[in-house]
Amino acid sequence: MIYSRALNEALHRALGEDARVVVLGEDISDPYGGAFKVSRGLTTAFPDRVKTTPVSEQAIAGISAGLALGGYRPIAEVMFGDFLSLCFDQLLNHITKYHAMYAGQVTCPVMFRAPMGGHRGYGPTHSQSIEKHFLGIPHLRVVAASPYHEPYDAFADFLAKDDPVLFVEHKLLYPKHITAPTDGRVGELLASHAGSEGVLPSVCLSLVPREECALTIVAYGYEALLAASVVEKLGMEDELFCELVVPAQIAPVDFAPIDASVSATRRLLTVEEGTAGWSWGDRVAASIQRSHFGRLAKPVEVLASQPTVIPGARRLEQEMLVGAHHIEQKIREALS
Amino acid sequence: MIYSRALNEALHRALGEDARVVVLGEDISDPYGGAFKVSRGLTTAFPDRVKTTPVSEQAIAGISAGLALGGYRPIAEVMFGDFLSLCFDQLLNHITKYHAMYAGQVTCPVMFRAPMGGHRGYGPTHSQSIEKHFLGIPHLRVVAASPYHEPYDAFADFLAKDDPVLFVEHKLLYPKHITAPTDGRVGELLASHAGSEGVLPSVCLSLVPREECALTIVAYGYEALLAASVVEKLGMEDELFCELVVPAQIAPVDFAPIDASVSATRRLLTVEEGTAGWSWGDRVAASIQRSHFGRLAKPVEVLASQPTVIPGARRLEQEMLVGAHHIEQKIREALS
Amino acid sequence: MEAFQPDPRLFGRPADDLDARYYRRMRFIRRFEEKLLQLFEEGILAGTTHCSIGQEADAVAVMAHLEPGDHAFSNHRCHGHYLARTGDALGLYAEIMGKDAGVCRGIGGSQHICAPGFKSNGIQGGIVPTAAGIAWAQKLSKSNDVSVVFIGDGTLGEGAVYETLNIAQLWSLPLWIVLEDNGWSQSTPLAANFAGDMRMRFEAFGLPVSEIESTDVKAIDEVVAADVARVRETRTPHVTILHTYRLCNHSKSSDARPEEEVKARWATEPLVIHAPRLDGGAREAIDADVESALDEVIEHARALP
Amino acid sequence: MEAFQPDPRLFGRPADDLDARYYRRMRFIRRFEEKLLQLFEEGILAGTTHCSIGQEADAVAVMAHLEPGDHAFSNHRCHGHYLARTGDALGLYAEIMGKDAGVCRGIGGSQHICAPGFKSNGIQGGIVPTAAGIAWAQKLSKSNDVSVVFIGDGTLGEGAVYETLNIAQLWSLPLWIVLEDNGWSQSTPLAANFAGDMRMRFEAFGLPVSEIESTDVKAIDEVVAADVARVRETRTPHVTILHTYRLCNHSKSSDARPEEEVKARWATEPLVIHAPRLDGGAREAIDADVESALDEVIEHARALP
Ligand SMILES: Cc1ncc(C[n+]2csc(CCOP(=O)(O)OP(=O)(O)O)c2C)c(N)n1
Ligand SMILES: Cc1ncc(C[n+]2csc(CCOP(=O)(O)OP(=O)(O)O)c2C)c(N)n1
Ligand SMILES: [Mg+2]
Ligand SMILES: [Mg+2]
Repeated sequence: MIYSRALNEALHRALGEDARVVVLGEDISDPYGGAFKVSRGLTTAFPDRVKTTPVSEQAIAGISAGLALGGYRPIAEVMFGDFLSLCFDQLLNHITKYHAMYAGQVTCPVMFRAPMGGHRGYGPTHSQSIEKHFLGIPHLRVVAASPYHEPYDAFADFLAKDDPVLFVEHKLLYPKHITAPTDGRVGELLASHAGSEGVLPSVCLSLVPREECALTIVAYGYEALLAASVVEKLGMEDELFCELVVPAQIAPVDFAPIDASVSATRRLLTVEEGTAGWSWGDRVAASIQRSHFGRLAKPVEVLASQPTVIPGARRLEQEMLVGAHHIEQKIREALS
Repeated sequence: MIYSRALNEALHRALGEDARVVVLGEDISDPYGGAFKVSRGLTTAFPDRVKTTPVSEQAIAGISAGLALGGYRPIAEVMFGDFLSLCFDQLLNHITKYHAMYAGQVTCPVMFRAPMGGHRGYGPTHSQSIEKHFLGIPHLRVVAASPYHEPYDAFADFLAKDDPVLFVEHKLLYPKHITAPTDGRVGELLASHAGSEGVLPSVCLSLVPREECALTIVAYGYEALLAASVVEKLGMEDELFCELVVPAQIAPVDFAPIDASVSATRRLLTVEEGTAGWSWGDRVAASIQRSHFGRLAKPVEVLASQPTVIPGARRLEQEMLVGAHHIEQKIREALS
Repeated sequence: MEAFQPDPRLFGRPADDLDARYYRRMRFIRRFEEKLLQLFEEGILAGTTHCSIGQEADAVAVMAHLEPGDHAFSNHRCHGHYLARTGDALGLYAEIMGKDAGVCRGIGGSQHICAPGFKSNGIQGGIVPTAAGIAWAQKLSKSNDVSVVFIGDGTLGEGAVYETLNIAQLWSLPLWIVLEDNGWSQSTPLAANFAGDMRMRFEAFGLPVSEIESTDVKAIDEVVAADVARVRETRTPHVTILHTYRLCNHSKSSDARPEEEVKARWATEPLVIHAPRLDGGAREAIDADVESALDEVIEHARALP
Repeated sequence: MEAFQPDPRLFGRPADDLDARYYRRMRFIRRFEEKLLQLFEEGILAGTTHCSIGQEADAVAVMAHLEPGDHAFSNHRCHGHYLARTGDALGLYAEIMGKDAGVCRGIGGSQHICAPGFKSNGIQGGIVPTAAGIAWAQKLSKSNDVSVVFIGDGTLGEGAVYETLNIAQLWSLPLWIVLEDNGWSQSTPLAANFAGDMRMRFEAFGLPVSEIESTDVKAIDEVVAADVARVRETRTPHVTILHTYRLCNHSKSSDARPEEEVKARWATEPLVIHAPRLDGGAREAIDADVESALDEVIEHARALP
């Protein structure tokens, strides 16, 4: 099933199974069903608990906060993740603060769904992956949609816990089929789940067993898909073997599966589509250089997009955003 | 001269010398002169170009953007840095984008002055150091007030270049005397300037020459002051010698002075007051582990505050925010 | 709302008549804050705090009409609102003192207070959509509770407020906005912060508005009683504008308002207006009650770990 | 403003009478966008784009009254505004095609356009304070330039707009807000997005408002001519509400509006209204001019690297 469809079904299911779930966002009413159609059918099926909102991102976030404090489980669709910038105050100074600031008297479990990412020529304000600015907000969990994880699991995780969650959905995943590991494989790749208790598991992918891999790659979202294709290609064509670790939860980082892989490979490359500089991978590198000090064969490499605006022109966008060719080049460097 | 006074004089000077400078912010009119009195006298001396604003952070940022596009040099005072969260969209999707997005046709040189930091019992929404979320916004320069740097230099740097700047002022610096290096010293410490061409220089402080130091510390803002006191104490009392590098510009990082120091000491500790996780030091660590791979005696250590809300109670705040005792402990660990 | 039992010396007894009860509660808030400022003077307290001296009538009148299931949201100037809602002097003193027995265990401090049915935050305007969200929750739950949020005149500068007005009206949320216009925003007079017409700011979104310029708790009581009843019954939003005045400084330090202006307002502060309705003996008894109760509370709070 | 010389076949000649000039410019914008949508169909273009088919009269009338030093701010639906301001068809086609010769070298793309005296951005409402900032710059510079910003009805949801209204009025900025109310915000009808009274949304801040429901460029012209003159002379803000209709989809893909509703509006679109004022021959000549000029431009643009 393609990702956007699975997401839509997951929303239907969450609303159906849990009466606390409320969905709100811009232009989500039927028949339109949201800019990416992920919310199709929801206002029809659950008219009381699903509401299209005015173009008011601060209020969407703040109203969600109130709903959550009031015992509900709001899932807010932010039309483009780029607009999360307008929710930043609500996230930083309200939603993620209430629980700790009020000494545990309340919880504020809001989930934001935010379509991020480029490669579609949408230009500077509709193509970004701005999650890096939200990583490290104390008490915020950030989860990334992935081609190897069922979206419902992210909702179930949100509904089972009591924290706010930012769910980052790369737009290019929407039309892609979900290929969660089955029988220990994803296509040609060996696949397994790994991770710490209570955290959404990471998926580990490799052509050969970990012990034969010379490099660990961690990548999330759409970049995980690109990285997997490169891992497969380089393994098949050049016998360059890597293990790819694809987390669902990207903040806080679950280091267990990364540690385990790096212990075997002694090399690490992080890959993300956000711009370089205080990016997701910087945190991973800062931690791994410490926990694996003296045991790495190479320094940790962080691959991220160029720190500038994302051009509208596809030819410029391709140079600027991390693509498969950039990943391939980095892998070759790391293994050279 | 104490920092807030020097800052006030620097603003007077900038307004006086450069007719492009405009100052705006909440409650900055005389006689009040701003919540921290840094803007005292400005509305009286320059009534046309200094304006107190309504409580409207988004508009303050956006209007500043327009002024800058119109050829002026706005310096916006954000009453508490915590409220920069409300300027986030203007900073990310407008101010820092205009130049690159419009292919260089315009510049948008806005400066935000943001009092940050805790240790004063102001509680969860008035004590934060949230600059970490703004580090890595492409095309944004972040500069931190420091006890060893004259504030006017930051303004001069802003006026001489064409980029937006976030100027982070730790509140506890306001009543402190500025002790810029004179005759190669700051008090008991040897002091020198270092840095790349065109970047505000870092200040390097140590009790003994670099070659005799076993650890490099990088710290900015108020934490630099704390770190300096610990460096002095440990050197005097225990002959544990460190070199402290205090940058003015914290993003993009000028790695040259850090590199030079670490080349000698082979150990690095970063110190900041912001919360841990995707913090300033993570970026420094990610870079240094790479550029000094195989030459470090210890992994890079990142010291930041606990990733939670900042309590109002002083006794709780002291446990949570990085203080001198935390720095001392980390140094001792690094040198053990 | 948990059954916190306020001290009758501070909050009154069921048998009290309304005049006495309102006097007592206003006096309680007034003396609570005056003593708080004294504690600051003595260096017992850290940080800063925003007192509501002169505005006690608003808090007392509004909170008198809330039911346990209702939800009140406040701002930086929250002591009066909190005390009028809960009567919990010890929890608030202890909180501001940073004690573990504080209502938020010392984490929230003066501006960030929570109790069942009450919340405040220090970011102007940002809690207004939250209040609307609770109102929506109340509506979804088919209760007849309401959500009330206090804002100040200066907070009309914040965009989040307008985003919320639109949605509250559009979705018919039981949101009651109480605007305390004290003419000043920190050091800035209304005229330097505000353009246009205050009432129209809300009417433009279709919200009905009541408005009163008074520090008389009974006059305010009459207005707010009708307003909250309207919200409760119609499940639609309403705005009440209370034109009032703040007699203390904005926060701990001076806010540079003209001395003469402030002085003149002491002649019409809520206690001065309301006190003559009680006979001298009754008043003195209440004053003595409040004094002894608060002193006990402070002693208790100071002794806490 | 740099002296870009638009093609007279698209923009008209000084000698042209007003009816002809307005017809030509509206026709130019209409055909520019229709051809643009065709290029998308052909797969020549990436991304998405927001056309203004049906709203050309607004752009043409407003821009006709701007001086070189004035500054116009637009939004996602910026082609008409840009073309009416500059006449630069090649720059915009090349931009949307992602060519280096594009007005922003292909970086901005369809929504993020800049030329001397013109800027647009894709974040709803966020450019409104920027427009106010330029207005303040104009005022500080003691010019008699004005700053005009276009917003849509949906954008009235954004808080930044209200923060700016207050300040623009408070500080008397020469800011002209042109609200194009086309009744829809993407897929959402006004009634599902908007509570209260549109005119009052501005009047509540003290801003004077003119309002017209029309797609007749001459009727609109009359209103906006007076409005811009007022802003220019008084150096104070003004709001013009243009009730109009969008005939094309919100963006490239369908926006699920009722077909019947859209169809009915084709009967009153600006060209239908205005065309009869020209005699048939003149009209055909203009149509032919526009067609050949645009086809040349497209050919040129497509051949660019
Ligand atoms: C978002 C935000 N901006 C600015 C402030 C600083 N601040 C605290 S109170 C205040 C004035 C508020 O005035 P008003 O709303 O009239 O309430 P009053 O203080 O008069 O009760 C300001 C500007 C803040 N706390 N939050
Ligand atoms: C901050 C922000 N929120 C949401 C969007 C997505 N969006 C683009 S156009 C639009 C509708 C705008 O409607 P309106 O203001 O009426 O302008 P129109 O499209 O009708 O011209 C929306 C919601 C955006 N671009 N920016
Ligand atoms: Mg006030
Ligand atoms: Mg519209």
